Amino acid sequence: MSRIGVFVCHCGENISATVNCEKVAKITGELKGVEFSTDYKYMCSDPGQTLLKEAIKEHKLDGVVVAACSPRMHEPTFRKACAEAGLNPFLCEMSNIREHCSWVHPKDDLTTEKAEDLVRVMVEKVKKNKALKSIKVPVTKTALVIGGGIAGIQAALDIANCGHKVIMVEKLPSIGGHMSQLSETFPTLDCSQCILTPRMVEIAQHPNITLHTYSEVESVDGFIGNFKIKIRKKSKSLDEHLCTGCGLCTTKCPQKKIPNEFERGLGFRPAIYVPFPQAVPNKPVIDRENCTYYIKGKCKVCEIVCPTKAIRFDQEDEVIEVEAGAIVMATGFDVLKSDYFPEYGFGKYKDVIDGLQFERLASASGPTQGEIRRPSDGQVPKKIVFVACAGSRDPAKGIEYCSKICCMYTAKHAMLYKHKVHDGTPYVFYMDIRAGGKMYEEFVRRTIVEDGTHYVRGRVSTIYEKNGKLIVKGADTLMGGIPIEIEADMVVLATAGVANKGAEELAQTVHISYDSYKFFAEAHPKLKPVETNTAGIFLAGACQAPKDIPESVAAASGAAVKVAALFSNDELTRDPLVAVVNRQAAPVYSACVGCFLCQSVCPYQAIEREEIKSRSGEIIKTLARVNEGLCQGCGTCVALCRTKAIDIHGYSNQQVYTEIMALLND
Amino acid sequence: MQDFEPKIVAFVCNWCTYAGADLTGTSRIKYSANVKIIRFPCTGRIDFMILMKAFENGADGIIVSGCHPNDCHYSTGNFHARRRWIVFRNLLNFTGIDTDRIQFSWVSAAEGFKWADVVNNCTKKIKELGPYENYNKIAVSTLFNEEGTSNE
Amino acid sequence: MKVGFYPGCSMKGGAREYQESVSALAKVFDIELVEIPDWNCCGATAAHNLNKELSLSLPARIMALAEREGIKDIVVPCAACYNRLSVTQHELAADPALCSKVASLIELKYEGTTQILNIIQFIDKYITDRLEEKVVKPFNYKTACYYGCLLVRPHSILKFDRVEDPQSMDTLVKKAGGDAIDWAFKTECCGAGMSVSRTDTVARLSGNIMKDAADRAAEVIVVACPMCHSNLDMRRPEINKFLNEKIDIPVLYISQVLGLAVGLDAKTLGLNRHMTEVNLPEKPVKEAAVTDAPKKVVPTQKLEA
Amino acid sequence: MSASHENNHPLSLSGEISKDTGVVINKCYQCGKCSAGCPVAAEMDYPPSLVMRMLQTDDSNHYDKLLKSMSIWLCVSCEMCLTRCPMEIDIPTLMDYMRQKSLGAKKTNPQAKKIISFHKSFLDSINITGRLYEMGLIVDYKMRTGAMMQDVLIAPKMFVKGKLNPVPEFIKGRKKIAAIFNNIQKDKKEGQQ
Ligand SMILES: Cc1cc2nc3c(=O)[nH]c(=O)nc-3n(C[C@H](O)[C@H](O)[C@H](O)COP(=O)(O)OP(=O)(O)OC[C@H]3O[C@@H](n4cnc5c(N)ncnc54)[C@H](O)[C@@H]3O)c2cc1C
Ligand SMILES: Cc1cc2nc3c(=O)[nH]c(=O)nc-3n(C[C@H](O)[C@H](O)[C@H](O)COP(=O)(O)OP(=O)(O)OC[C@H]3O[C@@H](n4cnc5c(N)ncnc54)[C@H](O)[C@@H]3O)c2cc1C
Ligand code: SF4
Ligand code: SF4
Ligand code: SF4
Ligand code: SF4
Ligand code: SF4
Ligand code: SF4
Ligand code: SF4
Ligand code: SF4
Repeated sequence: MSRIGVFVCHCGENISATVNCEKVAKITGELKGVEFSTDYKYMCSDPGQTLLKEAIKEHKLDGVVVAACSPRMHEPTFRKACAEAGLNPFLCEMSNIREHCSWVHPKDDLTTEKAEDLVRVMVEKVKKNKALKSIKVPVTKTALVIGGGIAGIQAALDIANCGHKVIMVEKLPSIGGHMSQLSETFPTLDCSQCILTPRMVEIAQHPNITLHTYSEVESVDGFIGNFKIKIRKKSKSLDEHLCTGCGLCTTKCPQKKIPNEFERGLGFRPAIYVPFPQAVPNKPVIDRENCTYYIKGKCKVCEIVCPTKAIRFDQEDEVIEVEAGAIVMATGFDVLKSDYFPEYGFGKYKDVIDGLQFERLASASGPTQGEIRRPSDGQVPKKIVFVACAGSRDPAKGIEYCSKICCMYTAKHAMLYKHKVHDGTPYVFYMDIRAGGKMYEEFVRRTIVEDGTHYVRGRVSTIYEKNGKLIVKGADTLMGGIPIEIEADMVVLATAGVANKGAEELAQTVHISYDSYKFFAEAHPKLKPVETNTAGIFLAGACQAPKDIPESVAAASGAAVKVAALFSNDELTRDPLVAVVNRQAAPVYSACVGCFLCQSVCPYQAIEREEIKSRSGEIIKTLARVNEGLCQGCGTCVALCRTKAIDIHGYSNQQVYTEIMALLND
Repeated sequence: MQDFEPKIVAFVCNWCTYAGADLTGTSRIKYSANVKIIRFPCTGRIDFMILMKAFENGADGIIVSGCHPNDCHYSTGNFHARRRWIVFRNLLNFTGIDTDRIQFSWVSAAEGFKWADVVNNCTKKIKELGPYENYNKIAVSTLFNEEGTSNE
Repeated sequence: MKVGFYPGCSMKGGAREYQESVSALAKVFDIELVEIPDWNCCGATAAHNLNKELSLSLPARIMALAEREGIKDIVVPCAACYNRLSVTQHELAADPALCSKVASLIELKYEGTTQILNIIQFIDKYITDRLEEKVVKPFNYKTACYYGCLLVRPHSILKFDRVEDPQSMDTLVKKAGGDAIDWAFKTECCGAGMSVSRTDTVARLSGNIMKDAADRAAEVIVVACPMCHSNLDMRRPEINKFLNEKIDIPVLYISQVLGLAVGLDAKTLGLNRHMTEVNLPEKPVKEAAVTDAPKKVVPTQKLEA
Repeated sequence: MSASHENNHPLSLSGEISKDTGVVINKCYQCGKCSAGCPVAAEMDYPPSLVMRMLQTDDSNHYDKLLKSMSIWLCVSCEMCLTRCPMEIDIPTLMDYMRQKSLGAKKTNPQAKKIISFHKSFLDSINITGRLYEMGLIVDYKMRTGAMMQDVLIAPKMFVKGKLNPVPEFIKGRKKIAAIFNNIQKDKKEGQQ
């Protein structure tokens, strides 16, 4: 390359006040390969740009250096101008002689010399620049939404309403997620079912949405715009087209005493069941682990009673393959269960329950029709203790974070209790009340001031049973830490919100990263909260961290917009400043030795394996290959590659070395 | 040594420190003209061959600066850079390269003042150390022949 | 089989029957307990309350003496001594400088190679396998196993059993044919070394423990520590006064319970030495008394990182 | 990189204690779980969580109050607080530390006399015989505290049950034990100079 043009800008007086622009233009004009050089008052102005374009044409320039302000400001401007004049935009570079020179140094020779140096660096660099084409990737305008809680529902509806297709995959027999288990919701005490059910129905009926319940994602291949997904549809032992959802089978099934997951063990269900009355789809599945037929080989009562002959005992799992251009992760969260709190007797005393169990007790459609009755003997508890931060903010137990939602739902629980048991006394043991949301603090105050809930600032040490009462030993730190004991009838633990059990495996399946708590990781905590590090995969709701409904919904709509933006074009255009693995003729093929160190550091999983095969199909060599669709151009791989087989456009080894040499050898 | 003007190269990432240095300019904060910036997408791109090239071509000092931990535009690039540095520092010391002449820092896009400080402190320090004349090319070439160019 | 034995001071005095029953039980299972020659007191609470170096030096000397004799396992039936020895071993292992300092104070070579076993670990290691076959007189009583503080805490050092709701003694009692009841005070403090200096505190704390056992109709309380024993047994008058009721549940050592089950007589086991009379009613041997399937026990764990 | 991030400030009071004991006092977030489970918190002048708070203030007046408190002597080292503390703060070690500081600075609470006397009598017994001589301990304790009538009723019964040894057991190495006591004493004095 030898016909380079240099354009030195005065920026009014911003540059020329300390830098001798004419001199810079003159000196750099003498550099080898520079065909044309000039200085001008305002390069970015229309006349300035016209000057640039005309020079390109007139002098047949094959490279341009604009010495002006920061490229972060005007690089796009000048590259566009170049393109308009028929020069490949990636053959245009900028020298920053304003922010990095004229504004920070005094008017003297040294400053002008520095400006010359900076221009020289770019002149040398641009000689090594290559004409690049923007990368174009086709887009499949279908979104896959994994998880059918409120977040998944919101995201799916938003995307579908933009006119795009959506495939929703839900692990359980019905969508709805945790929200379907809630009674009323803070801070307004809306009935959860009332606001959720219409949306669930909308999902089932939306022409753009295909719903796969009782299904899981088995594998994800491909990249942004072009994912290929395998979905395992678990057998429901049912022909869904024939089943009318009459429910006769579920009433006749002799297996009636299976603990009901939806009621969190506070009720029972049969072996063929619909998880809850408002389920979508409202058709049963057979729980094979508990069905007499699958265990003992006989029964088939359901088959006999079914008026439409819909039962299929020999139905097998089905694996389907779908294509999608974007994926929304909305698999939600879980709460800590089990023997995690031996000091609180959780799992040992029937009347020590968790928050979700309390939701079921408070729910009008729950096992007690909304009456607060304790599980052990059905009595109405007159004294109830809520324990906040149960497991959260507890490094000794491995969870350091605040679960964020429990302060609010605990306040809600105390309030609901008080509304239902007027003569009851609720206590809340808490450490801090975290109520940072719209109308949240007001809500908590209402619980305390209007409903008379006793908030005690202190953590409970232990709970034990004594003559049918639960003795709760706590302390009041606002009284200096004096120990207090409460004889309660029931205790509700606000157990920590945690990542779903299979979250880690799922993250690996779809190739996204997760944090040390196994929640999915966002691309940037502030500015890319719904993006993941994998292009084309987005996050919605509590799979990212514990979130309440407003936040989950907001994130879901955010993710949906990202998907819609992605789908707004038929092709994706991306900056071509990406990494490439070098290729050579046989028998070397490439300097790459296939160590895949690069793969291990790439934050975007952009490096793939490529097999070079002989005619007979034998693998001759395995190389790294950069997936242009995924690479974001960070260059970490380049720094790592021992054989320098991988390089990056725009910041190639050659370009960088040239810059260094030009800078230091004047 | 009075009129020794050291040559210092700064390798900075595009998203934090380059932008921070822009802010130094916008805020008209003055610093010494000895330091010249070369832009990288991320500190994760900067390998030791690059640092060596700078010394080889007569740099007296080097600044490497990027985003604060956890703020990396590419989420982990600066961690890799840091880890690489930790591994290599000993090796460089061992081969006689003056690691005092390499300064690492974190400068965010909002830290215009800090960038000026980093530059001025580095310039002062390198002035005290004097020109880097002992740079040993032989040692470096052996180093890279044996160890490859970089490692994590 | 020879096993090192550290009785500790109380087993020479106030807890004489503990030593008698441990020895008798060992004999039944052909285990020879070799007392560490010229052992000294471990310093107990007093030493670590008043002087840290002393609290490490005294136990270190005991273990050093054992090492000199080539003893690998040391049975330490007293939970308090067990705790002191284990903690000392742990701290000296963690801090080599401190370790050499202590070695010079005691003027003995100390390596920290001995294995410190509490009474339950000892039984589990040497006896449990053969226990059930030797049971001739199932210990057919509703038994509240009391572990106290020092047997299980601090868990990070002792790593013995579950720190909340421990089960090891319950399991032994069940193997001896007993009915180990579920109760709430297994690891609540009895007042420990305050027996003499704060009798009021001891009466209150031990009183709460006795009360819960009584409420749950326990017939016996089993302990593995002379200090717990003296607080629950010897301080019974003060306890009863505090509770304002008369509780006469006897307190036995675990070695006595197992001894009775394998057919040793009360005298040999020193049951007559207790301050609260041991008047266990004869019970007909229930057939298959231990039908209750053992409860599934999930150990306390951190969430997997 | 690391050196410049090190804290070069002079140590605060809590920093000093943290350094000596390895217990990071500022980790305590005042949840109160320790006080809730402590068997003697109700009798303490400052329950354990308040002790932690007072240490966190870095205020020497508060520290002084602690050295003069009953709390440090009432603590029975049962380790319940440590076991349940979400931050795994080793309060028992801090209690040991403050007891020793309190003794060293002669600030012990007068009401703790009985407890301290008992510990001292206990150690004296070991110092002299190498083991605990219970009868001697009781006598010595009574001499120190003047609690002559305490437990007179159970002693005879214990005696009958063979629980009280009339004669002390002297171990052969008792000189060695005394030497340990002396060495530690000596170290201490030197340390103070
Ligand atoms: C006790 C309690 C009370 C609450 N009260 C309130 C309240 O009053 N107000 C409020 O705003 N918030 C409340 N919340 C919070 C609320 O429950 C959550 O904000 C909300 O449920 C989060 O929705 P989600 O869709 O992100 O996750 P989820 O509701 O957890 O839904 C996730 C869905 O994904 C499915 N799934 C999981 N893994 C897979 C997989 N691998 N493949 C396919 N599908 C999968 C699940 O089956 C589920 O259907 C409460 C939470 C609790 C625990
Ligand atoms: C002291 C402080 C520290 C903070 N620290 C952090 C932090 O560390 N991390 C963090 O995440 N968040 C922090 N925040 C919060 C953060 O500032 C806000 O979240 C964020 O600025 C909100 O952005 P916004 O665009 O919604 O509103 P704003 O930043 O308020 O932007 C609103 C814009 O609208 C313009 N505008 C207003 N009215 C009109 C009108 N009628 N017509 C046209 N334009 C109008 C305003 O001029 C303004 O430019 C902090 C806030 C404060 C006060
Ligand atoms: S399977 Fe048959 S009986 Fe059962 S709900 Fe469907 S149609 Fe009704
Ligand atoms: S076959 Fe299974 S699901 Fe059907 S009725 Fe019988 S037990 Fe129920
Ligand atoms: S939200 Fe409240 S209760 Fe839940 S962990 Fe945070 S502080 Fe504790
Ligand atoms: S208003 Fe701000 S400072 Fe106050 S509690 Fe809420 S979030 Fe915290
Ligand atoms: S490109 Fe380099 S780092 Fe990557 S596999 Fe090939 S040789 Fe290894
Ligand atoms: S440049 Fe960065 S994003 Fe691209 S392949 Fe290399 S490491 Fe991955
Ligand atoms: S339990 Fe731990 S964190 Fe909580 S107040 Fe006590 S010492 Fe502090
Ligand atoms: S160790 Fe002391 S402070 Fe801690 S719980 Fe026991 S008595 Fe209380």
